[in-house]
Amino acid sequence: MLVLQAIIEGVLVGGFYALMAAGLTLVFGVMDIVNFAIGALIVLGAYLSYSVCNHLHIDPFLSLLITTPLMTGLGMFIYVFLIKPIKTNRVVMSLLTMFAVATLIEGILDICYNSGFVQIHASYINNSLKIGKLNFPLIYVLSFLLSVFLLGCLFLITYRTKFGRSLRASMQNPVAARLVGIDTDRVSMITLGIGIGLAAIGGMVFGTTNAFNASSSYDIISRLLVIVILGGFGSVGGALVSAIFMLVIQDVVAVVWSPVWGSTTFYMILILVLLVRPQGLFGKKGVRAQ
Amino acid sequence: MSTDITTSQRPTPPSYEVPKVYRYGALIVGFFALVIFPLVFNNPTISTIGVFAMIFLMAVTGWNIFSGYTGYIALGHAVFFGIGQYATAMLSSYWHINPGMWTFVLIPVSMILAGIAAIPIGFMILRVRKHTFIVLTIALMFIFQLFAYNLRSWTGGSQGLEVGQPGWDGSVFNLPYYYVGLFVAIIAIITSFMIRRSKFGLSLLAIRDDEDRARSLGINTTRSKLIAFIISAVFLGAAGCIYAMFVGSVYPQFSFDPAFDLELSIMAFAGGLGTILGPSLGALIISAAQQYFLISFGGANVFLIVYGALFIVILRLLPGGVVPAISDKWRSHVVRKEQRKLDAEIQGPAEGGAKK
Amino acid sequence: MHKLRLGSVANRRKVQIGAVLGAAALAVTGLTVPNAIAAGKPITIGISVSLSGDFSGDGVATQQGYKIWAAWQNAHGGILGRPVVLKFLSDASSPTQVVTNYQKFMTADKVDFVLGPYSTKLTKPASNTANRYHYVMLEGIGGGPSVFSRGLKNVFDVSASATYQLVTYAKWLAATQKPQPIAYATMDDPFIQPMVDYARAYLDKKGFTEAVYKVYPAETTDFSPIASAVAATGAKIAILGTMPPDGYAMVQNFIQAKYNPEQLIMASGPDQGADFTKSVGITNTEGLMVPNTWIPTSNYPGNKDMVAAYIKAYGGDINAINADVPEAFAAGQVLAEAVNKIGSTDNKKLQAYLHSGASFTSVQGPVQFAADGQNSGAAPYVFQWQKGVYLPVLPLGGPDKVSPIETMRPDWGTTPGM
Amino acid sequence: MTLLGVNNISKSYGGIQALRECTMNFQEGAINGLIGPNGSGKTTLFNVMTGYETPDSGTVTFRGNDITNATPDEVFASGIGRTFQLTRIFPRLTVIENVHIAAQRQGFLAQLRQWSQPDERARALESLDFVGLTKLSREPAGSLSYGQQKLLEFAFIMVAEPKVMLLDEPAGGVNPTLLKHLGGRIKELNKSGVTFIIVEHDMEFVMGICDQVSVMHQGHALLEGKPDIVRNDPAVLEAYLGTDMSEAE
Repeated sequence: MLVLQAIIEGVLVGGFYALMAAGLTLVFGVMDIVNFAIGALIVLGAYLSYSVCNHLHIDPFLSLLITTPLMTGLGMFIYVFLIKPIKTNRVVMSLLTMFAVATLIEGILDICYNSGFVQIHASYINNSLKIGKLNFPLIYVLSFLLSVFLLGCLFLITYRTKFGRSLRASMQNPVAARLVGIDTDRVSMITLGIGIGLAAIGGMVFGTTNAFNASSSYDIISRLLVIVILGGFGSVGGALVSAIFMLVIQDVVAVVWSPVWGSTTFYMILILVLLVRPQGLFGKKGVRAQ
Repeated sequence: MSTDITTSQRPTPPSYEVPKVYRYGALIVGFFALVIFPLVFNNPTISTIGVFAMIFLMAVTGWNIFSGYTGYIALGHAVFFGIGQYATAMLSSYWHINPGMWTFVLIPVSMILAGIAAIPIGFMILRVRKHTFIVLTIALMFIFQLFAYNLRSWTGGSQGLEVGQPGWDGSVFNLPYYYVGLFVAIIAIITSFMIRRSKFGLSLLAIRDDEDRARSLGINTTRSKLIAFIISAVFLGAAGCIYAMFVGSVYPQFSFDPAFDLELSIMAFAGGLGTILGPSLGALIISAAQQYFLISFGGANVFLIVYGALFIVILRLLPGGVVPAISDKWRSHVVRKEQRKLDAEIQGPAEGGAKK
Repeated sequence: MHKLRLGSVANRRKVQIGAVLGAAALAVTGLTVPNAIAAGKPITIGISVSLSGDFSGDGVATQQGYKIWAAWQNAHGGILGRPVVLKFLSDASSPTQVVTNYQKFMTADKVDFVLGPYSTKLTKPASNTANRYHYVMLEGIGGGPSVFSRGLKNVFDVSASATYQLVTYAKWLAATQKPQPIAYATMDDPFIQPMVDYARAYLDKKGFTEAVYKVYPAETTDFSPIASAVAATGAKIAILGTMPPDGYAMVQNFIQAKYNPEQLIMASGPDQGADFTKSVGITNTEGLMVPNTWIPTSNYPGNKDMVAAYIKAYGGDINAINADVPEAFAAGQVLAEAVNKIGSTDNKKLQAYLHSGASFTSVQGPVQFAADGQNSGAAPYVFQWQKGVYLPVLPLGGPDKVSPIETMRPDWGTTPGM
Repeated sequence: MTLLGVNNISKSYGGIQALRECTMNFQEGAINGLIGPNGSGKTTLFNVMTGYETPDSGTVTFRGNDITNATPDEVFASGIGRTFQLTRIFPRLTVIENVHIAAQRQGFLAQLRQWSQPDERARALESLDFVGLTKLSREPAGSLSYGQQKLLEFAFIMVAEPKVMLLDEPAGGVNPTLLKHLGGRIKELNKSGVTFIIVEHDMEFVMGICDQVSVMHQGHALLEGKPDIVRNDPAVLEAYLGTDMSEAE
């Protein structure tokens, strides 16, 4: 029963981690950028929701209507002013740039919010649905549904729209995409916007389920990275599967053995998987350079 | 192969490199500056910063031998830094080494252990490339951190371990660490230099530019990468050892710290990734500046903001790093000179003829 | 006038938290009647605080505690009649920077004294460095047992030893309750885990069984499996080794898991004042217990002033004060008392005197140092949230009046949500 | 005498059969041309011969030794050098460093010696002279024009003194002057004993330079012979003009 409960929790929380990872993997796939700032951006999203909820006294989910566009704008701004000008060694330079952005955000949040722990509140946060002997924490259920909904939207956008076509083209072959008239700059800008907009949503859920301060980002980033790697770069579905897989493993090991070995087990599985499939579970095998 | 072209036909291309006089001159001046530095600035605060700068100097130089030369950006070298620290802490108590000069014996031991650890790790992670490699190294570092937490009978878990402190007087306490650090750092730089000018080093650079092509040209890329990986791990082990001795306590959280690797890569980038002295310069400037900045501007949390902003500016202005920027400057200087000479030749045949 | 000055202090903290000068800090405690005004060459004290990084939450509280102490001390004649000036440096939660910071205090600034940073992990390297220059390091917030097992003679912890903090509760439990299963979960941390382990060993001996014992890593962000594991045992008593943010998440997860313990004690979390009540919701705090080294309403010297000064400077109410504040305050108090007694700023004399077995008083109660530097004079308190008020409930028969312990009736199992 | 040969090689990617039981022999001392329509498997064959791909079945022999499963570096060390359709040089290294990479050295200790030993340096400069790039020897290779990069690639294969050079579309994107230059160089090297296998679409170039031409079609060898004969063979014409152009290369 306990294991079953752990599996359910793993799936629910996994959905929420997948949401946070989706932006990361998308940005990876389209732009070759390791968005190291994702942790800090999620915390920023959490703080924004916290402030909006406190000042306007509205539901955290409603606050997304304000924070998501804001963060999307921020993402586009970051692209235009920081990422686009990078000419050489993009992979590493953009990683370092995003790290600098993360530092900057952490510093600003530290000063604005004074590093005490805060948490976003709503009347139903502590509720849970009880079915038989199993518990479904309401907030996780809601965030899971939201995640699935958003990931679905993302899927539709990628596979059913014109923008999605350009996006996939830029992912597979940026040079060719440019040749056929796709404005890859615009695609990249929008992608980073979406990626960071998703961080706003992830941040809201993070903020309702965890007490956080400006330095909370460190615990998030490593997990998101391994989720994205395991799922395969650029694969949103892969991120969902691997996030759920990771959380389930972690939770089950924590319950039947010990929480300290939960994440270790997961990391070891990751290494084993990568030894067999370096491109991750759902990543496309890189086209062999001729 | 036979060609009938004689050497006389061969026009000597101009050298775009900064002349040896300047390069070696700067090197010698730099060396003496580092040697006399703690004697001139004998305040222990400054020499403490000096010790940390030396630790970073050897670490970055080691890191650059692998990541800079091969272009594989490793963000998990804290693994070897941590192994050096834990080796030092565990062995100093296991062998009952009295805190003092003898503790320095652990430096070569830590280097060897880090090198040995690098062999299986290298085998595992060098199979993948690009992003996967970067993230795999990070993941590996977290695994080691978790092991340090979980194998508590050896590592002390979250309680950490201690390294005994010698009872030296505060006024000279830092000096042995500084000079031993400088010595190891110089060995690292010399190693880096020897590698850069060796055939082996050239093969590493070839891997950086196009690994598959390098393989097709008869380079055993797997072996080359692994050897570079081991050499770089060795210097990280030394850095960890000196760090553990100097700070005196070892914790999983600080020994296997993701920020450490980011710092290394920032230093290497600021100085010039893949150059011999760029990363060293980056290490000296950034590690010292960072610490000095914190102690001068005190308990301010604006630190993060200024640090982040400064970093963005550096990345924007000097994307290649300081050292490549200097050689680029020199290069364009040479090119301009060439151009002027050429202009003069084209414009002045009449005068030339008159002189004949 | 006061308000104006206060504003400037607050701004300074926000804009460039630097060294707070004694004169400016004096304004904070303008409400107390000064016994004597400190004058002459200031006594400088260097402290490294974690204003960014992992420990920044507590780092800020630590700094507040020290600042309030300095202002209070100056209003009460300073040290040796001289004003106290604190010098702060931020260490960004890094041991490297801690070493450099204390090095600077002792060798470049040549401060008269140093006080400890936040956390056991940073206190260790800091005290090593202090020892090198024969400085005494008094501290209140870095008392993991491993700090004192190294044979250093210069570190002193003014707070009750970490190891024993849960023992007050364990003793009470053994004395009043029938042996029964207890659920344990603790963070893997050098300060927290020994607390839980010591209490657990004690209770094991008294015949209490372990329903579950889980150690979880410090970087855990998802507590649901741990909470479920605890909830599944249905144990009536749960002892948790939590740090502030985990404690909040744990309560929340218990509610979601509809776990109904009768007694729930956490190593830390419920003692975090407003941070805690705001995070878990005031109604959910009912019956939660936490060991602490300090009573907010205590009559120990300086306590009332400290509380008033804190509220005046940083707002909130008496329950909003983070436990780091009195811990830092107490370290300063003991320093001042000892130095005034020996009449000299000589650290060697100070060290000898602190080791002499002399006893001191602080906002947290009596302080007396054992040979290893831990405080053997204090008996840790246990607090319980009762109807939104944070009340001391243990030890019985101590100098302070305590309220009776309530059995928790959180009803988390039936009424979903508050 | 056959120097390099493939016997019954098959290779497929997913559903696409790139090579089907392809058998081909290349004679020592000749300049062999390898032609065929797009998708006929020329590059795949090159990849198989140089160790980049392992065939599903069949063998590759070089001087009578089986090298079917050798890795690219082993193949190269045994004396088979190749260029790529899209040039693959080392853009951030200087031209002269590029040339030094391929110069072989035995043993690890030798690897640790300075890369520009005087004799190697002389050889490297010689090969740069040979293709006329000496003036640019200190430039980063990435700053060279496309044609110059082709020559550089040619030069650094040459410096390793391979027995066979496999050139994948050496003429593509090279201007006529450079191409003439390159043709001359190939002939010159061939006189000194180097065997060539050239994949090329530029028929004029192939017919002008090759002693022997092999034609591939749909993954197997169609025909082998002198240029004149091949040029006029109806089967070849059909292969080129025929309908099967669906496979993408």
